Amino acid sequence: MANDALEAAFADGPAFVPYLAAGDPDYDSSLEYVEALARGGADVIELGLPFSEPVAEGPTIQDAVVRSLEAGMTPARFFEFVEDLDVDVPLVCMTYYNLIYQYGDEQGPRPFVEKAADVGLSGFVVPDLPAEEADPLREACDEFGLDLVFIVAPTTRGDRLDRMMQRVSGYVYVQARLGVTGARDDVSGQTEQSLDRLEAYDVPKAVGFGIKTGDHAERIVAGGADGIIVGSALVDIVAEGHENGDDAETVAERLESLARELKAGAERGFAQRAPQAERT
Amino acid sequence: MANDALEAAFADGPAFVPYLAAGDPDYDSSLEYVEALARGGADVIELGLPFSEPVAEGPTIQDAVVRSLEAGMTPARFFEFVEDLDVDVPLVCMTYYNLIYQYGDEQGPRPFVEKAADVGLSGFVVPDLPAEEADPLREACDEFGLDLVFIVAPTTRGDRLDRMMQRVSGYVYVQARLGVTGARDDVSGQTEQSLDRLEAYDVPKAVGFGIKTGDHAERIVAGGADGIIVGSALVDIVAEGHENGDDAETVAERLESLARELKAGAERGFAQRAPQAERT
Amino acid sequence: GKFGEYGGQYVPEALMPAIAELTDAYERYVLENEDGFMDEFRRRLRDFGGRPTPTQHAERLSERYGCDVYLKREDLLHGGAHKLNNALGQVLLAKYMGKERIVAETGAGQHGTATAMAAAHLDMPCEVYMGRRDINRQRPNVFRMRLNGSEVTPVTVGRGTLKEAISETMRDWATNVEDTHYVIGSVVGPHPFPAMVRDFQSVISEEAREQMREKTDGLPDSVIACAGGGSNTMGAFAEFVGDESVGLYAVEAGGDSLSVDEEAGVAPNSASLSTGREGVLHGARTKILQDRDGQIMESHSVSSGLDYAGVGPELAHLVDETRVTAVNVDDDAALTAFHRLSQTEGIIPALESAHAFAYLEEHHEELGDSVLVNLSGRGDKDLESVIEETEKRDIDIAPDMTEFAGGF
Amino acid sequence: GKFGEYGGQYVPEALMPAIAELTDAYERYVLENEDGFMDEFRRRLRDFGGRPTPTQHAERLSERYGCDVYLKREDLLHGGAHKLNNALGQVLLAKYMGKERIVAETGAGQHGTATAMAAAHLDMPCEVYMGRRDINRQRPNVFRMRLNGSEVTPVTVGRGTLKEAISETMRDWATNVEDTHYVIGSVVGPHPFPAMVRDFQSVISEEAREQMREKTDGLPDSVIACAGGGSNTMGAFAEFVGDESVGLYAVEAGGDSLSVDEEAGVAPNSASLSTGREGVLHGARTKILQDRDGQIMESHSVSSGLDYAGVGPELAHLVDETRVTAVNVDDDAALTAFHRLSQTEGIIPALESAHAFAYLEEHHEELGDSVLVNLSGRGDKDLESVIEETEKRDIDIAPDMTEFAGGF
Repeated sequence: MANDALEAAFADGPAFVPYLAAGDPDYDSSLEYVEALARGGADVIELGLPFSEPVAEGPTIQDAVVRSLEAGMTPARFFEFVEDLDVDVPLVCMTYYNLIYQYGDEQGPRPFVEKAADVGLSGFVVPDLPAEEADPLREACDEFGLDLVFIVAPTTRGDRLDRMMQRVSGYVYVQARLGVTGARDDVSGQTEQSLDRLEAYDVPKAVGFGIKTGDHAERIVAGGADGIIVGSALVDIVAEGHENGDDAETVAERLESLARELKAGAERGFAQRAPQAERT
Repeated sequence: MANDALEAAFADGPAFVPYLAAGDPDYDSSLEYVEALARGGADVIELGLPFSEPVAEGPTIQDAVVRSLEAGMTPARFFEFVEDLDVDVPLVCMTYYNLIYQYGDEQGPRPFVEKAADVGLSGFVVPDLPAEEADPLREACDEFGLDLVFIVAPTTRGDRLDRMMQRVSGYVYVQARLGVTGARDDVSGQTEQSLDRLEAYDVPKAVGFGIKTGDHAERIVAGGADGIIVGSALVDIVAEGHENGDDAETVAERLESLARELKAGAERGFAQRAPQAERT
Repeated sequence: GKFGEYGGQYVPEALMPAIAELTDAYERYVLENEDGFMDEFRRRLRDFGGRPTPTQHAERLSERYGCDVYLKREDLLHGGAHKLNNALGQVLLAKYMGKERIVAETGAGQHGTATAMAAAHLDMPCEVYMGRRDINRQRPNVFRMRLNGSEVTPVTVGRGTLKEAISETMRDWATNVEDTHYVIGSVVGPHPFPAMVRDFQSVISEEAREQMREKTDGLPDSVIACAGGGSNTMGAFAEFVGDESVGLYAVEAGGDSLSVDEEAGVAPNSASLSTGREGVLHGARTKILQDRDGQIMESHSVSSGLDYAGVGPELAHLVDETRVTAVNVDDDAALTAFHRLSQTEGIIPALESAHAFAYLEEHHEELGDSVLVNLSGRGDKDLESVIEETEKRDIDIAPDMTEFAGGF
Repeated sequence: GKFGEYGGQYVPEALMPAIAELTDAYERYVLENEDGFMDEFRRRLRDFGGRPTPTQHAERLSERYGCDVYLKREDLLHGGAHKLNNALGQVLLAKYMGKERIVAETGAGQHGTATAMAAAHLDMPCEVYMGRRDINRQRPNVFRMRLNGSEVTPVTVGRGTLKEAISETMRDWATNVEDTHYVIGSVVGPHPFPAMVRDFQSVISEEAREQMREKTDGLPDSVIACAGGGSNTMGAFAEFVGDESVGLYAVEAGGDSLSVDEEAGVAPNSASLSTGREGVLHGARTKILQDRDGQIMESHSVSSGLDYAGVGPELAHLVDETRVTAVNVDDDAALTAFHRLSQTEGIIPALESAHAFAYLEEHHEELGDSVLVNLSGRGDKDLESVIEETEKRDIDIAPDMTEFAGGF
C-alpha cells in the first residue's frame, strides 16, 4: 500500500537524507536550497513544515522554524512549495501532529494526507507522534499510498520497538543519541546498539541526530546504517548565510558542497563494509 | 515636707506658668529665652529636659526636643543650665521618667532628685509617670523637699483622681483636652468639667494644653483656673526664630511680649470672677 | 490515559520509555500506595506543606451576596499556593523511582518556586527553565528559586514565556531522560501527568468536602475555581465530580476580550475551554488556543498564572460532558475582585484566584445557597502587576495609588 | 502587672483609664472567656489564620547537627508570620470592647500588615503609623496595608523608624482613647499588653508542646526563638516555662557588634537582654538599649523586625531568673543561616527567624537531642535586604548573586 519511492531510494547503496525547513529564511531562497541538496546527491529530502512548538528540535532547527514562520510559511504555502520544487528525489514532510490534525475542514489527519499525496509527497516524519497514537495517520497514509517513518530512539526497545516496526514504512529514522536535533562533533556509541536491535527488521535504517561531516557519515554507514539523515549541519549554513546577508546562490553552493561531502562520506563507509555489503 | 515656692507662686492671683525646652535651640539662647519669660511675668517656669521618646508631646515640642538634644543637652548640662539661669521664679523640671531613673550611680530617682534640689529646682512634672508608679519619686521628693506635680486628664476620675491628689504637691496640671501638647485655637469644654471635679481638692489648679493667646488665658482663668500653663505657643516662637535665623535678643523680646499678653489675659480673667475670688 | 477523546501521549519517541516508566510508578506508588508512598506524601504535605488548609466561612462576602460563601485556603500552603501539592508529590515520586535530578518549567514562577522548595526539602538537584521575558518580569521568584538551590535557566527562543519554557523542558527531559524526572506544573502533558497531577491536587477537594460536611452538614451547591492549565481546578473539583448536586464552575481568564486575532496569532485571553479548539499540544489532545492552521497562539491574561494556550484534557472532557461549566471573566472584573477580597476579607488573593471571585460577584444569584471558592494562592507575588494594571483602569474600590505610581 | 521588677504602666495620665478598661477586658474576655471570646478567637485563628501550624521534623538539619531538629512553622500562618496571632486577638478584643477604631504602629511592616488583615477581616477601620524611612524601605508592605483598606500614616519626626512610630501611635491613642484601641505589636508597652500579647501568642507553644508529645513522646530538650520585642519568643516559651527540663534560648540580634557608641547614641545591635540596662520605655520597665543618661539608642539589626531598643518585661524577668538564657548571634551568622535553611530545607525564613537557626548552628552540641526552633515567619519580605546584605559579605553558601546586584 505504501509508496515505494522511499524504499527504492535506499535500494542501491547508502541513502543520503538531508533536512531543511521549508521557507527558511524565505520562500524563494528555500526553493533554491532544497534544489541544491538534490544536486548535491540527496536520495530523499526531509522538508520541515514549521510548527510553533517544535519540542523535539535543538536550537538550530528552532531558529529555522522561527525564520520560516516569520516569513509566512503555512501548511497551504508548504504544499505550494512542494509543487514549486524542481527536484527528482522523493520528499518527506517532517512536521508536528497538530498541523496535520487541523488541516482541512474536518479534524483528523485525512485531509492533510490527501493533499500531501496530491502534491507528490512520499511520506511523513512526525516527531511528536509515537506509534501508540499513530493509527489514524497510518490509516490515511495507507489510503493515499504514503509512507510513515518512525523515529527509533536509543531507549526504544522490546514491545514498543515491535509495535513501531509493525507500523513503519519507507525507512526508520534511527536517533543516534538522546536529546534533540543538533550537529555534534561526536557520534554516539548508542548508534551501533540501535542498529543491532534493528537488525532483524527488514526496513532501511537511516541514522540521524548529530551528523555534521563526511567523516561522521562514513563512520555511521561503515557501522551498518543504510542511510544518513543530516539536518542541523545544513540549517547552520542557511542561518549563517542569512545572518551575513549572503546571496541565495552562494548559500546554495555551500549546501551543495556539504551535501556532496556527506554523500561521499556515506559511500566510503559503505565500501568499507564490503564483506557484508549485501543487505540481509 | 514639700517646697513651698510653688504653692506660694499661686497665692496671690492667677499664676502664669510658661514652658520651654532647656537648650532649645542652643544653650546660650535658651538661657536668654527663659530669662525673658521671667521678665514677661512668669510665676513658675516649667523647664523641659529633653528625652528621646517624648510620647506625650505634639509636633511642636517634639521638634524642640530634637533641637535641644542635637545641640548637646544632657541631664548634667541641664543642671548646669538651671544654675546658670538668672531668674527669680520657681523652676519645675518637666521630663520623662527614664532620665530621672538612670541618673547617678545607682538606679532609681533619688540621685536625680538630690541633684535637682542642689541646683535649686522646686519640683517635677513627669508625663509618663502616673500616680500608680510614682511612689519612689514621691519619696525622694519628700526627702529633698521638692514638689511633684501630676497631670489630671479629662478622663481622670474617681479612685484614680483620689490616688493622685494624695500624692500631688505644688499644683496640679489640668490637661485641658485629650491628646498631646500643642497650641490650639479652641479651648475645650472639658476644662470646666475637670475643674469642677477638682473643686474639692485643696491644691492650685493650673490649666494647660492648647493655650495660645491672652484671650484664651483670660477665659481659662475666668472659668476657675488658678493658673495657666503655656508651652507650644512659646516654643513656636523659638522654632520660628531659629528657622529664620533671627538673633536671640529679638526672639527673647517676642517671648517676653507674648508672656506679658498671657499674664495680662490671666489677670483679666481673674478679675472677672471677683465674686468667688477668694480661694476656697 | 484518555479522557473521552482527550489526553494521550503525543511526545517524541525518546520520551516514551520514560513515560511508560512513570506510568508504572504512578500506578504502583500513587494508585496502590506501594512502599507507603502516599502515606509519606500525605505526611510531608502536612508537616512541610501545612495541610490541611482551612475552609473558611467568608462573613462579609456571605453578607454581600446573601448566600454562604466558603473559601478553601490554598493561599496558606507553604509557598503561597496550591502548587506545592503537585511539586512535592512529583519530586517525592522521582525519589521513589531512583531519579537523581529534577527539571521543571515555570511561567510566572509559581510552579518553579514550589518545585525548588520541594527539591530542596527532598535533597534533589533541580533545574528550572523559564522564559527570558518572564525572568525579567518575575525577578523575586527567580531569586527565591536560587535561594532554594535550584538552577534557573533562561529560555531565549521565541517570545520567552511559559509555552517556550515547557517545550525547552521537554527537550532537556528527552536528553537526560534516564536519570531525570520532569515535574510538569499542571494537569497537562502526556499521560500519566494529567491524572497524576490531579491525584496530587485532589487533596484540596478531599479536605474541602469533609470540611464542608463538618461546617454545614452537607455539600456546597457550587464549587468555583479559576482555570489556566487547570491544576487547582481539577484539585478543587475531583472529589465533587461524583456529587451530582454540586455545580462545578471553571473560571477562565477572559483577558481583554474573547475575540481572537488570527493574523497576529494572538488571543487576548486564556480561555481555552470557552474559545479554544481541539488539538494536540505539549503531549496531549485537548482544547487549545490555535489559529486555523493549528499554530499555537500567544494567550493573554492579567494573571500570568492563567496565561497558557492549553488546558488539562480531563477538564476539557468534563466540560464536553457538561459536568463542569466553563465560564470566564475579564481582566477588569478580576482586578476589581482582587481589591474587593483584600478589603473586605483581609486576604490578598492571587490574581488567578481573583477570577473565581469575580465570577461569584457577577453570578452569585445562580450559584445556590452555599458556594465554595478555591482560593488557590496568595497575591503577594502580584503586587507589582496590580499596581501597573490598576493604574491603567478606573476601579472605584481600589485604594489611592498615587504613591505607588510606576511600581515600588 | 509586674514581672519581678519589670513591667508596670508608665504612660501619660490620659491613657490610664483606657489601660484600666483594657485590663478589665483582658481579665474578663481573655482570662475568663467571657461571652466565649477565646472560643471565637481560636475559631478565627483556625479558619482565617490557618492554625494549627505544623511542627515539622527538619531532616537535613537533624542530620547536619546529629540531633532531632523540629520547626514550629509560624511562617505558614496567614500573613506569613506569627504576628497575626496577636493582631487578630487584639482587634477582636477591641470589637468586644465596643471600640470603633484601631491604631497600630509598625516598623518593617509585619505587625502593620497583620493588623490591617485582622481589621479588614473584622470590619474595623484601621490606621497604621509607620516611620517615613521605613515607609520608603518597605513599600510592598505599605501597599499590602493599603490593599486591606488601612490608612498608613507617615511619622516624620526623628529618624522615622519603629521607635518613633510607637511614640506617635501612643499620641494618637492618647487623643482618641475613648473610641480607639491601640494594637501594640509585641509583648511590650504598659500592662496589660505584655501579658495579653503573650497569651495571644502562647498558642504557638501550646500547639508545639502537644505536637512534640505526639511526635516524640516527650518534650524537646531545648526551645530556640529569636527575640526582638519578644512576642514570638514568649509565644514559643510560654507553655514550656513550667517544664524545667526544657532549656529556653532567646536569640537576640547581635548586629555588627555588641559594643555601643555612647557618643553617637547608637547600638550596632538589638540585644537589649544581653547588653541593655534596666529602664523605662514605652510604658514599661524593662531592659533597654540606652546611653548613660537614659536616652534611648538607635538599635541595629540586619533584620528590621528585631531592630528595637527594648524587649518585653516578662522576658527580661525570665532571663534574670535564669529560666530563659539570653544569647545572640551577629548579622553575618544570621544571613548565613538564612541561606542554609533556604537551601537545605526548602524554607526561606524571615531574617528574624534566621537568628534562631544561626544559634543552632553555633551551639547545637549544647542543646540536647531534641531541639525545637520557632520558625516565626517567612522571608519573602526580606528578599531585597538579603540581596543587599549578601552582596556586602563573603558567604560561601550563598547562590551567585551577580544577576541580582543592586536589587530587583
